[in-house]
Amino acid sequence: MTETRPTVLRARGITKRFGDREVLRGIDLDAARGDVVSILGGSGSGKSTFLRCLNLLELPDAGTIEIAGSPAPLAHDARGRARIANPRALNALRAKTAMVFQNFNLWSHMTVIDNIAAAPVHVHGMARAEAVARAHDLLDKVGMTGFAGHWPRQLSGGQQQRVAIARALATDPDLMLFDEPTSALDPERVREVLDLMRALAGEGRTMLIVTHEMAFARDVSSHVVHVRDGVIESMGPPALMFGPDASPVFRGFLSPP
Amino acid sequence: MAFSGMRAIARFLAPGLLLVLGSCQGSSAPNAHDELVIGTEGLYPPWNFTRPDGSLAGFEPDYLRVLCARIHRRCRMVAMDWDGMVGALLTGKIDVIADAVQITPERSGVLAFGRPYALTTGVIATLRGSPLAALPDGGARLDFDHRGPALDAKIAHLRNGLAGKVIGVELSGAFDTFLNQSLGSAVSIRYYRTMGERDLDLLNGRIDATLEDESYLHPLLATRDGAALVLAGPRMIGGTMGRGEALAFRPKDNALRAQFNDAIGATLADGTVRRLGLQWFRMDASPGAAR
Amino acid sequence: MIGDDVALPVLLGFGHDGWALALIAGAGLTMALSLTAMAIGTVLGALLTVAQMSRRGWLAALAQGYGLVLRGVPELLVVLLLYFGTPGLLAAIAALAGLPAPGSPPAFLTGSVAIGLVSAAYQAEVFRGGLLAVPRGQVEAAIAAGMGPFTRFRRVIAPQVLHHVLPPLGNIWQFNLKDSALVAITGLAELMRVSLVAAGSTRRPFAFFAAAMVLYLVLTSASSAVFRFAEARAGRWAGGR
Amino acid sequence: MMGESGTGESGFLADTALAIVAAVPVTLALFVACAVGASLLAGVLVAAQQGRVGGLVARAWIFVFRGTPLLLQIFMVYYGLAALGPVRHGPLWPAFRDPLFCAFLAMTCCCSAYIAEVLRAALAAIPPGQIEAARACGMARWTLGRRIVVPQMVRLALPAYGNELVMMLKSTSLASSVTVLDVTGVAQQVIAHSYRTVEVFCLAAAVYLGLTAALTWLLRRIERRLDPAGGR
Repeated sequence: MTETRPTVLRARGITKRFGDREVLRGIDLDAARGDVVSILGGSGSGKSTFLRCLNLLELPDAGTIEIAGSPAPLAHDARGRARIANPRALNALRAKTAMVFQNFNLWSHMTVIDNIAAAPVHVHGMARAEAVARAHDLLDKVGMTGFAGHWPRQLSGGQQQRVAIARALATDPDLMLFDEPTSALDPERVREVLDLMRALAGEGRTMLIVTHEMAFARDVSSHVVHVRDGVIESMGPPALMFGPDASPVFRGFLSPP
Repeated sequence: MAFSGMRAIARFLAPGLLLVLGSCQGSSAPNAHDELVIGTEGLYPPWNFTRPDGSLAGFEPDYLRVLCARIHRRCRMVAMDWDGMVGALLTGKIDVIADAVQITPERSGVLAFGRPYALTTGVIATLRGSPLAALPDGGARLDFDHRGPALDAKIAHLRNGLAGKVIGVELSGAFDTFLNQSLGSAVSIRYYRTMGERDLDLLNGRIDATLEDESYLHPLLATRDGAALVLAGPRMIGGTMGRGEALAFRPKDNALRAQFNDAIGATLADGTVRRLGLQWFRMDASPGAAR
Repeated sequence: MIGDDVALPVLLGFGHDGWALALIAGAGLTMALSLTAMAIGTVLGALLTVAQMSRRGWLAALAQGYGLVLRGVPELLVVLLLYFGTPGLLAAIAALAGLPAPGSPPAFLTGSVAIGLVSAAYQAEVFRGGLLAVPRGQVEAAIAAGMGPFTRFRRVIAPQVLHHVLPPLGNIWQFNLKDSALVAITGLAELMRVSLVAAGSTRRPFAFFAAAMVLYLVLTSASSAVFRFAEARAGRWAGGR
Repeated sequence: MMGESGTGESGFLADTALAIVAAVPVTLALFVACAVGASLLAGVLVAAQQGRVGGLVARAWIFVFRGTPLLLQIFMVYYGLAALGPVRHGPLWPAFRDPLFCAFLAMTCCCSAYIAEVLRAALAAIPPGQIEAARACGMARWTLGRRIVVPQMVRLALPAYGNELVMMLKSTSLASSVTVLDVTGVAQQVIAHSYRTVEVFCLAAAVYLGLTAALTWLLRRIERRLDPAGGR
């Protein structure tokens, strides 16, 4: 990764256990501003858990995270269980990231415009009029002009996901996390979301994307990461990862025998 | 997550709840300078009854106004059912009972009675057409404090006359004990919370008779509905039926009782009780009156 | 004396011998009593819900036991027990703290607490159901957006819980309103008590109980209209109901 | 009656417990009679709701009995109806004269309204496809009702119906207000003669708690047996 650009994400030794099962076994990952990192891997490999650890939706059992210069306020109690050391710092950290979920998770009791304006108003204290004006711009940007007053239940999956992306953009995050953003969509709706993500990547957004869309990963990513059994099996630029010199394990993952 | 949010709310609300509970505990502690709370039924005309506007009226509200003025205390009368009144007194809900309470031996074990301010007899009322209207010893006075063969014979008359009948009385009223002890095996007793309910069932014929104070029955018989009723059998006094109506206090409130006794003595002497009796009962019910 | 030889229209009217004002005042007191009971039940029910979902086993068991007892005993007994039991209980608490016996709380408070205690047991169930009905993913989205616990509750959880709990809360309110009639035994002049006093002293039970029924029907149907309106407002996002 | 008979604290409590337990059959008889009566009446109400005139009557019935307190309804039946000439002088007076019958009548009418709502909801919850399927294979109206609708309704209605039964069991305590000597009535009588409130009411509360727990357990068993997926 090019050293001239500032580092947005620095994760070191991320470990996570669910009961006896060790899901993440020490993952290190860096991302610089403008990087688009695709995280690939089989189901149960731990890739989604890793993503959720980065904004502390899951608390890692060990490891350190730093996002845009702010360290994650992780501490451990006497029995070694992770806990939040400082809730204020936690919210500050989360305010620098934004997440797009597989199931969109739009707040169903808010209109489209309120979904987008909620975090700026209630988390960042922006004036409502300004937040709404910006939300309208974002709606235009994601191609949902005219849907401001709709309820989430009135939208198709692809439309909901585009609104969710607008919601994620509303706080102008340093790092965007995408957790399988197209997996819950009908095949004919996948394209509209991927096109939007491609446009975001073109703007220089820093994005971490857990996905199964190989073509997208190859064409859009700056880096591709292959996670297997809770560790990074191989990583590199797509040209390398999808080229003839790729790791045999990753090749096996791409085209199972 | 939802949970932590709820906890935030709970943390916010809990002190307020404690504050409310705390403030209600501090209220209405009876002490010498506070007002006295006097319990009455408000459903026992003409002793005490509730007017449509909710105010209490009758002999006792009038009389207690006089007494409270004499002992220089602020008084407030509250209405409650008789079956809860003794409990309310003993637990401090009220300080005095003024509800035509008969002085009976059973009650004297629990309550401390003041000087009686009225003396009335109990009598049976039944529907005009009922066979009970012809009970023997009509109008004779039975004094249960003077036991003897003559009294036993008259009780036997009564037991035979009422055998198999349904008698309605107020729950834990003075006549409840008498019926239970003297006639319990011969009659079936039905209990009512308030006089009004008992009267309705008597007029409906659901019960055959009631045993009730004459001071209550005389005015009832004078009404249009009450005209269907007649008095029957002897007039009874003393024993478990009590000898006179008095205020009831908590046994430990001796000073308060002494104050009231002085005031009652004074009002008996100056004719106040007689005057109020004539006004409300159309008879002099004071203990000294020769009847 | 009273109530004798007075025509029924006069007895049910607004005049000196009429009980209309007393009945209406009684209906007002019934309303106040039920509202207080409902509020007590909401606060206590919310606390019980928190306790039930607590990770501390004994606390959850305590809340569970409270619900079982209060939902298994007749409301009438709860009212009677509280009415007769609180003065002694308060005196015992005061004695522990070395204070003089505080006497007894007014009938209104005792009655509304009694109904509120029962209401809380039912409301706790409703709140728990409402919380479980909020999709987990939407809460996660709020966390990921950086909302703290209070903002999350205020902006995301509460509005959705409200939508889910309003219909069952409406039912509980109706029960509170009708249970408040039991407080009549404490002598509090709410609607039931006034109609009983009027029926007894005028010996016109049919007329007065019928009048009370009409007033109760007005209260219950007016409040169910209010709830329907509130449900429609709180649930616009959920589509036609 | 009670009161002085016991010797000391334990004697009093034992006497009271005996008197209260002796009243359990009254409470149970009232409950069973009301449960049967109200369920049958609720069935009639639901059937009536299928027609136009009957629907109006049933709706009014449910509106009145769900919208007013049961205590008031009991007073209305016991004192209110008795004040009407046709009732007092009619052929049914021997029944109306009895407080237990009046409590039974008021409770049956009241609970039928609640149960009718439960049944109606269950009826609406039967998937229409199942009825269409039965029609498609030529089932007669009566067979359709007996084989498809009623069994489904019973299963769907049972949890809510069980709640109503528990409510009903608790409501029987209101019969004490019209001189019925059920568990609550006996408890109140003991208190009136002993002035000991808290202990006696706690005993009565324990009896009701036992009764409702037993009923809940029974309902749970029936529910499990009727659950087609369960079996356990």
